[in-house]
Amino acid sequence: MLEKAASGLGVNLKVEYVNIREHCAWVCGSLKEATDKAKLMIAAAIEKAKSLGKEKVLKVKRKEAVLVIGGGPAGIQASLDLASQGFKVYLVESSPAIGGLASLLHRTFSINECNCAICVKSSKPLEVYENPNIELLTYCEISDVKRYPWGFKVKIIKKPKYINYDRCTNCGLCSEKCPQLVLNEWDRGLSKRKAIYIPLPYVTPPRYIIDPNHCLHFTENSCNICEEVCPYNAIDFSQKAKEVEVEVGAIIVATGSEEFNPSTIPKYGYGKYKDIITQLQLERLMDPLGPTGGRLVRVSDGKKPLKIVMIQCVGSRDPDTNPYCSKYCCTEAIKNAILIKTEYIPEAEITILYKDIRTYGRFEELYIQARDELGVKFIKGDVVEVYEDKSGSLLVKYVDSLGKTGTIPADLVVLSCALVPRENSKKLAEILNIELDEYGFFKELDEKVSNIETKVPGIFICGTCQGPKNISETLVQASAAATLAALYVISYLEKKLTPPILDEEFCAKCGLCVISCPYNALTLTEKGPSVDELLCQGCGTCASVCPNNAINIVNNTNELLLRQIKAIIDEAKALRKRVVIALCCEECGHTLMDALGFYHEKYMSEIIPITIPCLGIISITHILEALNYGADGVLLVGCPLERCHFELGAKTAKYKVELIRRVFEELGLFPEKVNIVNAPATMTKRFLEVTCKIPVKTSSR
Amino acid sequence: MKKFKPLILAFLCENSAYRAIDVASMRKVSYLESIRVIKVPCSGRISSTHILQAFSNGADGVIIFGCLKGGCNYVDGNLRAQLRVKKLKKTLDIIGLGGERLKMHLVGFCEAGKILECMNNFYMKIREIGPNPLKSKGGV
Amino acid sequence: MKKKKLAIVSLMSDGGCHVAFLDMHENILQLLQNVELVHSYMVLDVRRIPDSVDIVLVEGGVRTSHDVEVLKEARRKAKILVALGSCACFGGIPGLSNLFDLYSSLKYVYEKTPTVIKGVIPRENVPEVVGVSPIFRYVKVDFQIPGCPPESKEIMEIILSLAKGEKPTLPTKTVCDECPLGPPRKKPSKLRRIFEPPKPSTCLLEQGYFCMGPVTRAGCGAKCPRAGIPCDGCRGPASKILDQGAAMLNTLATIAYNTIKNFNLRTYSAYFYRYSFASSLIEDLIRKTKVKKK
Amino acid sequence: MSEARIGVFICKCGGEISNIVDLDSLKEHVKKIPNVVYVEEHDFLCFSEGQEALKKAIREHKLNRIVIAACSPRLHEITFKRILSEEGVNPCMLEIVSIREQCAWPYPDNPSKATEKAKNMVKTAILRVKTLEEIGEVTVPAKLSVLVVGGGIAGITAALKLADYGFQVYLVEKEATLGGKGLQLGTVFPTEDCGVCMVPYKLERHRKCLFKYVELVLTNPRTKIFTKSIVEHVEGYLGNFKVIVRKNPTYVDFEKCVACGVCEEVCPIEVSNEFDFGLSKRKAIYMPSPHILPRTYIIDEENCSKCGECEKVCPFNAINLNEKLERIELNVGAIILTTGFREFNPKNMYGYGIYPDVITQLMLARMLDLSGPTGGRLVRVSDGKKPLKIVMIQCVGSRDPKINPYCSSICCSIALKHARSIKERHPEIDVTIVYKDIRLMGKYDEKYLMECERLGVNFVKGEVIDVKWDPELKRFRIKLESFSERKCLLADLIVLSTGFIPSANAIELAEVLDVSLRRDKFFASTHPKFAPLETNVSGIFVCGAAQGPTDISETINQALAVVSKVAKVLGKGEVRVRLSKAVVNENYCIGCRVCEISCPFNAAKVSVQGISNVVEVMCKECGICAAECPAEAIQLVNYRDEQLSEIIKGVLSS
Repeated sequence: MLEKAASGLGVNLKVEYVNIREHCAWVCGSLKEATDKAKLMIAAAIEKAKSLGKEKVLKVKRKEAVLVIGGGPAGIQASLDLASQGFKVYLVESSPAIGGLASLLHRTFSINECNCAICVKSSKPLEVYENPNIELLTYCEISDVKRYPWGFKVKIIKKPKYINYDRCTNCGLCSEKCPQLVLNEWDRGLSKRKAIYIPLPYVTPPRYIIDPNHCLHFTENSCNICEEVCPYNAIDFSQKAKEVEVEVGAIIVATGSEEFNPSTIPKYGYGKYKDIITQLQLERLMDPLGPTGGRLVRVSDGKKPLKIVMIQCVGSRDPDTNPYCSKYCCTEAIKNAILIKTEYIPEAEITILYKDIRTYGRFEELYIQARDELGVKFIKGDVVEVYEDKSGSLLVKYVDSLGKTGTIPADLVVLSCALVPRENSKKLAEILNIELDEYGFFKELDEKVSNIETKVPGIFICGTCQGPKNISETLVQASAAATLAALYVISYLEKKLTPPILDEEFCAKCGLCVISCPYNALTLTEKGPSVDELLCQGCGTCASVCPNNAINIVNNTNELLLRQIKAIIDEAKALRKRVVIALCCEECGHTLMDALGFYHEKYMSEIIPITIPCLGIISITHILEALNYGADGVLLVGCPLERCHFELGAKTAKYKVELIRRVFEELGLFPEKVNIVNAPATMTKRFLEVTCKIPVKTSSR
Repeated sequence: MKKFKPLILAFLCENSAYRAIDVASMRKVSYLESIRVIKVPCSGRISSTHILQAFSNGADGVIIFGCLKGGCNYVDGNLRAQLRVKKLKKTLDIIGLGGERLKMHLVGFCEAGKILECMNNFYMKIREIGPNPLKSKGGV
Repeated sequence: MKKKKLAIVSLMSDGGCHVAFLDMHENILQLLQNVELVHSYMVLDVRRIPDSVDIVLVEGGVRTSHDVEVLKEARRKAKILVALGSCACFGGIPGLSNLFDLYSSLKYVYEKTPTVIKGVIPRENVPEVVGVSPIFRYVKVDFQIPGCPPESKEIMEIILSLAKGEKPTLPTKTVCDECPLGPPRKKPSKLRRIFEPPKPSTCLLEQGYFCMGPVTRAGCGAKCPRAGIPCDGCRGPASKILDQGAAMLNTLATIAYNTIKNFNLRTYSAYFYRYSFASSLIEDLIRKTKVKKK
Repeated sequence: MSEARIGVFICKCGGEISNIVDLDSLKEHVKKIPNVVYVEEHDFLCFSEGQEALKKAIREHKLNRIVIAACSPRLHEITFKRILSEEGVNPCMLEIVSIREQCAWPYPDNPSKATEKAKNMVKTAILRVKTLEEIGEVTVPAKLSVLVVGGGIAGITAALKLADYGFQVYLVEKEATLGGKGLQLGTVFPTEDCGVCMVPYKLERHRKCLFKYVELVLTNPRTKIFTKSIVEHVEGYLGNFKVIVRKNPTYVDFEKCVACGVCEEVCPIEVSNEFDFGLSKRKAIYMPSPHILPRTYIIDEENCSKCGECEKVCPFNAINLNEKLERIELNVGAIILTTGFREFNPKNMYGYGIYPDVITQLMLARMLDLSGPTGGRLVRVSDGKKPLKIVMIQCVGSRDPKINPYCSSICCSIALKHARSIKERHPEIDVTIVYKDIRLMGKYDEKYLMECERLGVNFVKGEVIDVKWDPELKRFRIKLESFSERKCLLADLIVLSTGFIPSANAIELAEVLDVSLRRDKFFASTHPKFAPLETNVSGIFVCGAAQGPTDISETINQALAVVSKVAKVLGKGEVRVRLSKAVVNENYCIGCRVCEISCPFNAAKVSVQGISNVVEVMCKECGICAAECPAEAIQLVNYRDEQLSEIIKGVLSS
């Protein structure tokens, strides 16, 4: 506030605060102690204020356009939200049609009812198609992304569709005459399609496309039938891949996920027996526009299945494959069971083998309906094996939760498979410089409070590419991503730059800073590391790791820190006071010290806090120097290990403390003088637990 | 006697049934030529008057398609229409037209097959029932 | 121009630095055109340090009271006093004996070394043995030429510029600057010992060797890493490093905290303070603590 | 309005249509229909040649209504609409008949049937296009301000983001402080963050502490906070709501209070602290938790004797015990409901309320909170001893058709979080969770379960039948049924994982706002799947736990998503509405209120004069009112009764 007032007067005032109420008055035993502590803190602050330089502020207007990668429900919703707010949107989809996995669904589950999937399959995609603010780029791939202060420059490769979209009228003559027949991946292999095809009858955009991997024109260089037969001359074999470049202010990644391939687990027998299918295949079978025209039949012989067994958690909640829970599959299975019972084969016997039924929220009502009204049988247990007996009928062998083994005969076995990350997500993550989590989904900034942002400002994730979720959660997350992206692009990039400054004379280009930067903000050039000022968060890890002190954070140099420490100790010596230097990170550490004040918790008045951006900036040398200069102890106060606001700061600091304590032990010194508190801001108790063990002979009072 | 060819009026909700028919037509299937189709924003828009008007103008049957339960764009328009149809059927019974000349189905967007099947069945049924008695009485 | 007088004084040392000085080959002729060697126990038979010498190179650290005397004498007689080699600059490898108390060191050397049979600690006519320390703790040092041994070429250049009255400079950067293996591309994933052969042209630190390159002063041309041997830090800390070992520990803590979390070194000091222990902050701390205890 | 001049364009589609449908007879048939002034066939209407021909015909024949008989509108509707608007014809004056898909393709062998059908279809279209009215647009000015009701995690997130968008935000909170339930949690699953670290603010640098952003919410010029306030009255519609907020006296001016605590020292009244569920004591002037927002002392009216001691000692004159109730009128463009949830009160269930050692998870959270009343010590409420056997009972008040049929979603995670935390601190304590199904929501939550299993938490699937205190053993005896076997567990402390129910004032608020509630009294959204955040009143949104139990990350997502929806409707200060809405003929209206009752979106309102009136902004063009209106006074533009009946007559007449 003061800073603002000063700049209004045209004075560039730099302010260093000393919080003597919370840090001194409220936490010390006596007036004298408090006063002394305040003196010490002010000494350090003066030292800091002396060297505060002017901060550079970068101000750039971002580009008011957004790139959305992935045309599933998430990508569509995000695009529509952004477009309706007036932003230009580029929607890039790798397949020829938008709609994503959801376009394969027959019905979606909803509270109390089973809805038709129209919105995700057709009306929303159509809205996208018709929206003038959205540029739809289907059958495209992202090849390169470059960062600029105003946003991103994205290179997109448009794969050739070999069809002139302006001329194709979707008549289908070409497909009729095409001689090449292949399995239709859109129907999950349940039907065949031609090499020139339309993925699903209701897709957007409603145009045919040629699959060059199977088209005889390309594979054998022989066939031209479709070109000859097309009355509109819409087929153009000469199309080549094109590269386009777009400039956007933000990127939303919504690439979605895939169904787990159950053939990798032999016990389920998928791939071995024809009548074992996945839930998504079941959706296709029930879809009136699907391969069987909406008749639910066995794949092998076309008969009505009367005994249906659904197996849950295939490829999820399984430490061998995917330990996470896929969330949607319980409700999905129950929804399909209800549909079969009410609309397809009411006489069917349906058994669901489950670990836990996770119909959370109001989906519970579907579970009750299936179990109590429709008589769907639920068995808690694990599948041992699915096999065929001599007569050729399928049997599911299982162990229930009491340890009893049982078998159920089945006409049709449906596997509720996990959602798994898409194959190409790793490549995309590399292009975008974002991270994948341990399962291969895109990693969010924080799983609890910001599961949309990523480590790169301006790149957001939503939908199932972030983790499994159902459609409504996906849509909510997509709208939320749209909010964040919109706010991001309308805002100016206004950043106080606290990037490291390099002293070329001392830089040996050893690259340690580059590999240790948690934000990948540094790259090694011939002159030494160069900083991407946008990515840099000013945590100071590079300054700490640089052995030769060649790189330093503006206003938080190593030298300054040492001077501050020395100033405190000098002042303490003058006051004949003992002193423990407490280095507190600006986040949890400083807040924790504040909290101690708010609670009026008394602690040793010898503890003098110095605020630093992150514990990562501390190096072992600082600790040694402080002790060497006469401090009675060094205390590091920072975030919990896994929850450092700068990724690695707390962890490395903890390890530094451990290392130096080990060295001290070896040398017979005083490991107990170096301590670290890793606690969130409210855990004042943890602070007190640690500090009460610091051996400081009581100061002269 | 010349084979009776019923004249049927179908009201299609533009959010589900109308679009479903459109999509299905890509597969080269469509409804019978003697069914006349009117699209409405919501099945809830169709009032009893319209239905009665159709009969008085010579329709042999009226069939209405609305969205699935819970899928209505307008919360419960489809259910209101269903209720209306139920009441009107009784009225038709009373006035002698016969409630079976009026039918309502709730269908999903993907269920074009079902829609066409319903239309066909209805057509066959009306053919069994015979022509709209109002016509012969010259009520039209 | 009058030739400057040059003397080389040896304290506790193995003469290696002296040899390094002589290792200039024919360059020595060029040197002798500018300076006159007046004292060197290896090549001249001049027992006492002549009075008023322009440049005195002091080889070796301080170990005994005799060393202290000689050093003080050299300082008195010298216009410029230069510490030659890591022992003189930082205490060198002998500095590690400061980790143990004097008696046990003596006992080990004179009684328990495998080559000694029925050894006794000499007690007569022996100057008092003190803790190993670099010479700057006793006298003002004008310049340091680090290295174990120092680079002959560097010695020559420095003497020449001193002789000309210029202020010589040492490289400010670290060994990595000269290392042909290039920077690490990622954090080390496992630790390796030196007997495991390294991959060619990959940073040794990245491969998991404790290479002291990042914390050691450049100037040697990164000989060891070039040969696939991790740097052991013989040239002491680079200009802005306060404490070589601590800097290395710090580096490891940051880039390899996951890898060495559960790794227990037998001795940290010998790994990270091989040459600079006697001048490290940590040794300071030890000394101060001992003083307090007394 | 000028006379209808209809142009009919028939596409041959390169033979696809013309080979089957007899276009000549179709043309003849069409020409006879009144108002048709132009009929022609073209080879490819969608190609540039066809488009040019279309333009030319429109110009030459001054056509103002167009019927195109070609392929499905899905394919080229956009193109044709563009052409119309280029030629100055209102693009809604267009009907496309898909005679290729509907007529030519299904009857490849029966051209007469195809032609007959085509005739009928084109006729229908002509009849329809003839009656079409031009649809205008109105722009209604919208207030660029938003009212957020509720100051929990969702409310704060939404308010901050809306302020970033540039909206003026009014945050109304019924309690004296902000923060909602988040403050009481101690830690949250699965990250074990402290509960106050919950609102992300800056994009540039991720800092998450709500506590740190006290100033941001309080000092942002675009956010105004009303604590201890409730929404009393609302009228108006999207873009222009008039809201009356009743601001109850807080007695302490939070802008002046520096939280020094002097007042607390002098306050003579001491009562048990409900924030800690009675585990601690507080004064009548107190601060529930040091982390509250705004950081101020609050006065508990019920217990305060108004002795005035605090007023005297306050060094900053922040206390004014004579403060009066205020009513504030606000004008806002949209309203967001984030009233959250409250814990179900399991009174008399499993001995809750009878035995002090039967507690709820939220109470356990206070106990486990290191900065809570017991400093993280786990105690039995009755005697302060450490419990050795803890039994947690899941699904108390949820998944129970008699009480609440829904699953509260987050109680399993909460139980696991607490079980893990207890086991880690005291491995000797025996923790058993009696559950129906373990339901976890987050992608990392499954690790929690594994962790709990590793730490030795016992899981028993079953239902508790009875809880009894055994005075001999000094322990509870819990009878339960698991896989149709009877079991008995002993416990020192019973923790009930209670479900979540809507906030206490939800019903009242719903009445004030005229927003519909679900059966379970959470706010209802128009479409649970595709519009989960919109209520039936346009301009009123709901997010967070106010629409059903959700966890924190979902709550934050919803709050962010709702901001996008608000930005969408309020736009740049005006709401644009196409006037294809319901209209009322005042001469016919009898003020029977049928339209008011039947409108799903509360758009129709009968005025004091007894005349119905439709708010254009709120109407979503379904026509339900028109169907229900007994006087036929309310009509939907372009689907008016006369329009429909003309079409009905027309199509049935050939």
